[in-house]
Amino acid sequence: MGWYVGLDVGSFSCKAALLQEDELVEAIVLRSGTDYAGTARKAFEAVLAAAGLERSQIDRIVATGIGSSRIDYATNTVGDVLAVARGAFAMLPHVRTVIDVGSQATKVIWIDDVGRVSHFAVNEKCATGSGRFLQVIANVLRLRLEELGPLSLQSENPVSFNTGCAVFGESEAITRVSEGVPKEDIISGVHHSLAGKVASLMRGRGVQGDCALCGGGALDVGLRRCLEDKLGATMHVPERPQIVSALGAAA
Amino acid sequence: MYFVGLDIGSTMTKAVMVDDTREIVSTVVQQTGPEHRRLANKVIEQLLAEVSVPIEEVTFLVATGYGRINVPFADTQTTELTCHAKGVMYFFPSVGTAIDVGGQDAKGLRIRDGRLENFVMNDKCAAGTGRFLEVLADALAVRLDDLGPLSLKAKDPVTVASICTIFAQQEIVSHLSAGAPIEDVIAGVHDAVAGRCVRMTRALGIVPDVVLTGGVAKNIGFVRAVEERLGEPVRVPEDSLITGALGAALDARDRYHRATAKGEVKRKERKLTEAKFYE
Amino acid sequence: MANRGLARAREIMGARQERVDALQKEGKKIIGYMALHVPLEIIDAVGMVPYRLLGDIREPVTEADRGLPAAFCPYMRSMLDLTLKGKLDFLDGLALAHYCDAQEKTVRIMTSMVDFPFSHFIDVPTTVHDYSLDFFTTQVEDFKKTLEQYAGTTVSDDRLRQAIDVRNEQRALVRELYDRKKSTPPALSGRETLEVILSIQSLPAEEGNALLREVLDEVEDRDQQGAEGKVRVLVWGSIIDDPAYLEVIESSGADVVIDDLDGGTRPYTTDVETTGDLVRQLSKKYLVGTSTPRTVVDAGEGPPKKDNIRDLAARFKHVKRFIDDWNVDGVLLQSVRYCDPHGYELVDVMDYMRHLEVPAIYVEHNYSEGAFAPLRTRVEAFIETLE
Amino acid sequence: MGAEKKPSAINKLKAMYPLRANVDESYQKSQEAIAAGEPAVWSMVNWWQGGPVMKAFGLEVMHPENYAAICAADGVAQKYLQESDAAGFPSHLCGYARTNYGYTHRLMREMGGQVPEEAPLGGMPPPILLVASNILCDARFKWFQGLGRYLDAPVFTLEMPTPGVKEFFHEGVYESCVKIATESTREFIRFVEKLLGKKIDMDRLAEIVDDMIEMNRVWYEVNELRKAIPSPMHSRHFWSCMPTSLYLLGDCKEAIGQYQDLRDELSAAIANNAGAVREEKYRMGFAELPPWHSLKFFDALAERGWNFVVESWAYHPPIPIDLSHVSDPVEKIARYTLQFQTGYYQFAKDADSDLGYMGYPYVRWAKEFKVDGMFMHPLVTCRSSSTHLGYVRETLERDLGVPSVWLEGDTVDFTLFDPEDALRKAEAFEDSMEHYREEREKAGFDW
Repeated sequence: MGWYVGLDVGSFSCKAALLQEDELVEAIVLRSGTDYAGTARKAFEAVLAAAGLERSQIDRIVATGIGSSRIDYATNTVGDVLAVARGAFAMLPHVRTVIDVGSQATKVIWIDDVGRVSHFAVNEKCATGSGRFLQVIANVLRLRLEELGPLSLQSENPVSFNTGCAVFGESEAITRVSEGVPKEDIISGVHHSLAGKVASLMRGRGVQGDCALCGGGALDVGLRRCLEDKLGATMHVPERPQIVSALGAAA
Repeated sequence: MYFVGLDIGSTMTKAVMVDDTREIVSTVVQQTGPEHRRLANKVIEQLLAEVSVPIEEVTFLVATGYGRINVPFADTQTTELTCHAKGVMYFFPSVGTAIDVGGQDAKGLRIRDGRLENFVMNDKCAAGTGRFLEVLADALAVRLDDLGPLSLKAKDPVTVASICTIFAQQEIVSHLSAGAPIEDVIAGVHDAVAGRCVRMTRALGIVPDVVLTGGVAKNIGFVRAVEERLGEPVRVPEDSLITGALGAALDARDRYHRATAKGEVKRKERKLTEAKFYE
Repeated sequence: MANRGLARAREIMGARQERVDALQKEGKKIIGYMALHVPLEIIDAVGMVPYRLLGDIREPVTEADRGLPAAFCPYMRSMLDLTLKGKLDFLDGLALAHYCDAQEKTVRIMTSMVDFPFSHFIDVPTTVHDYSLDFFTTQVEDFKKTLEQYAGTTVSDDRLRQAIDVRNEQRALVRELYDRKKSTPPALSGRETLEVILSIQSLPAEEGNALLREVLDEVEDRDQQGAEGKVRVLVWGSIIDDPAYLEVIESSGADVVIDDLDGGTRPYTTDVETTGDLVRQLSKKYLVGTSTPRTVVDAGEGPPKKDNIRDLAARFKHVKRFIDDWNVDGVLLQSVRYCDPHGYELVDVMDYMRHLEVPAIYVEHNYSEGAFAPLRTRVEAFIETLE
Repeated sequence: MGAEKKPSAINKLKAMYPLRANVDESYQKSQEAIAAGEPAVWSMVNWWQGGPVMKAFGLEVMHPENYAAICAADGVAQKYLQESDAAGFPSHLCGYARTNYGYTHRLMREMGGQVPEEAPLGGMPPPILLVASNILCDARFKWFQGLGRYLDAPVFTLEMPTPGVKEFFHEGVYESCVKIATESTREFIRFVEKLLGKKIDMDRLAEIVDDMIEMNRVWYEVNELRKAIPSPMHSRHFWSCMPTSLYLLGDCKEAIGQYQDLRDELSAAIANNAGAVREEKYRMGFAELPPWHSLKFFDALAERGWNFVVESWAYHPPIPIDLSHVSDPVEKIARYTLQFQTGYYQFAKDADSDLGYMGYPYVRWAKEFKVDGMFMHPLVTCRSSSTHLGYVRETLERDLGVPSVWLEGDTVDFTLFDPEDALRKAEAFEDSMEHYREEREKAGFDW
């Protein structure tokens, strides 16, 4: 029975997943500081400790994500698209479309009956197209990420942002607040704008089969609701959606 | 007679008063900042107070900057482009190209025989604006004013590949964690912003003298970066912040005299009331 | 049809398709065409109605990515987008021509991705040599033949001559309309002019002429008392097919008194001669007599040494005439981004404007509603420099 | 793309080197001739319409398109692009054109006609004649027109028609196309004769034309051999061998021999079942212009078993056509270039596609060359090589079950094409190719 570790070294958080063959045994999510490699090591050691394993007992360590090149002790690395696809398929074998909203990029991946990537689209150039936009706004509104969703659901009339830039969106949000616009309308506005970006990323293909939503963004019920409205499809969210890539890397 | 120009920018609100001889009588520069957005009138009050001129004695008042539409007590609005051109020409009659890097936008102005001939603008994306520097100064925990002096110490400036400000933020953080000296990172950031401003302005053709204005022009490191990118020396007015407001004041004077010439002078009953945003 | 004249024109612009829908119910066949080289007379002559296809600056482009890259003429992207959304399904056919690469390639993609009951592509040479005209004439003949087959009729010379006469009259009426804009202030605004032109381009020729006459009468006795002239500008460049675009310019303190645009003067500057071989005369008008930035009058015509200003003067003589006769203060050069013919032309036009010492600015836009705000800023600043 | 030095995963071909050498040699020759006082001509690639004529006149021809690519590879392009921007040319114009504008601005306005020191390969001296062509894209004649502000040289624009696909087969259309192409070429000859004050040698022209056609016939056979599995020749080799044909470099008779050697080498390779890459896992098509500046990235893909077996339609010779019955060399030229332009029209028409050139050939090739995936490289500032890619992608996927990977780049702005990113995407794209392999099987295709 082999032990496998997947490390998803992201810009916002680092995730480690420990598998025994294809069974998930342990997983952990740590906020990345400035030192990706350091955080990754902490996460790695944490999952080992939790399972009472020695480094020497691990048969394979696979790294993925923006900082994967910094993991010198990794057996090998795998691209983030494949990692997400593999992970999502392992957790939700019935899905054929996967939306991954991370803090660095948003990916849409269409997979076939055996979990292979048949098509994919990635948005990574501009923060307004990624989960990072949410973090930025949460930050200026002095809200914790997990507060965003519930608030957003209460929004009566979401604001529509005048700008296509996360930084300007930030100041716009501040001004709106100072003019008494309720926070929930601002957050819901961000959700709508982000959902719009995802939809345009899916243009031409749309949702095929069941659709999974993963990455940190999947924890946000507000975003989830917006996506479901915009795409007219149910979002299947795996348990602990942030670890999908880590699990996919290990699998 | 007094003429007032009010320039409401995203980060700074500036007001300048000139007399009929085009002499600058009074100047005020204040943080715009979210909570100050409605306080354009306070800036004017301060401007008047400094030279104890009552509002009634202001002959003509021109508002400019992106908040210009929201100034109820202005006689008229003039685009920031024209105002900047007029302001820049006041300081440097020989100007051919002006680059104004504001807090929320950047403009390139091509000036030919005392006229604004052509221009380009970026107000869509924070990259290439002063905002980029603010955000990154933040991330580096360096005071905005220290960026310049620090960057001059750079030995081997890093390359900032991300266009998006937010992602650039991460990029420089990882540059630092990879051990790059902060001066090199700052220099890299200056070069990135300079690169975008210059690239934008090149479309107009660069004609000397090149003048750099806006808050960022106070940053010596940035000025060097622009010169580097241009391969041209760059001139900076003593007070690089007020060119827009000054231009507006001069424009107020021009407009007033044009109106009188046409015999259609309408003095406005001026009351300082709040300017509102996002009606 | 309560409305007449300008009101009618605006009404038609508001719902361009309504009129042709009605015509279709009467059994008329509607042939969609794009600027600028499709000989409308032939469509008229077979008893069908040429309907000028326009993009939709207000409709977000969502489908076009299937067929066209993002960095591509946004006007053609809009055109393909509308096609893929089924908004051209009502057409009985398409008459297409090689205006520019973007259009030539887009229409190939359009007709490959969507089936139309009829479509014909007319290739347009780049130069105006005799052999170019010979070739274009065979292209036009082929178009005539194919359309005749589709219509199940053959067009006699008399029928074709009638059609030409009607269109010549239309071109004369449009020119008269522009003449009314020489006055200060102009008898009608740029917006109104564009509305009239775009609506007659979606009407049968005769009906269009009637509308033009109504408008001419209407502006005849327009009360211009006390009205003050504004800065007089000429607008040059790629297609403007939304009157709101000119509205932005005119509400920023300018009068658009004349233009060099596909949606403006370009189709109307010359007539078709009705002597001799009519198809060749048609071809001559639509190739040699229709100035587009893609048509090359290169030094091949002149002595093999070139003088740039002479070259520019030859290429842009019509622009000079406009500036002189319409007493133009400034020139607004505008183009959609990624337009090659106008993009390459730009610097030459700028050079020529400098030579003529006429102030000019260039404004590039992305053919979307978002283009209006920056356009206003630029125009305002430009006008301030002219005051 | 790691920096470690390892042997390229793409096998070398001996016969490739002489063909590739032609580029520098003929460039060298031109430079020397011009230095010795021969007039220079700047010409657009014109697919064998103007080329043989200029060769018969013995003119030294330089190709700004090609030279811009050289400037890009040499790293001086950026400087020229900035000059072009400063002159006011919109930044969305063809990157090659902008490079050329910047270069010419420098050459004429700053150096007074002397080649600037930074110009690679001795630069392009001021021309006495500009030869434009309207084949494939507007840029290729509008561009030269725009040089008028710098150069005191006449422009001649060659006419080659671009008829519609079904219209092409209407009565009389083909001959009318031949007529304009012939007349235009004839006018070109008259024009050059007038300019040089000397007559063209028609026998010489006839000889060149026949050699040119034979050379391209052999070159066509070479590419037919690439249909073999595994394919013996990689796109990188194609791009190295192509200029000799496309620019009519060197002596056509020699070139015929060089392409014959290549053909023989490939036949031999096929005989011992030797592919261009160590282990051919995926057979790839490439559209359109390659990322000249990062060709190494093809080695990295070769490591993964990607063999590029067909590419850039516009760089390929036309399907051979028998013109032995045509005696007039000028008419022969016209018919031959027209064959390049319309050679695939019949196939397109049968498939009810209106993209007879540029677009449809890829669909046909995907089938003939048994392509697993198409590598799409749209260029932001090169419309004509990008316009059709979306259509091709959709058609390949729908009709043949061949997926495409989409990687934006530019002719000169290298920052747009990111090889690292390309490799990341390649990894995931292999999944898609595996997926579609099964799809094709289910659909009863034979690859």
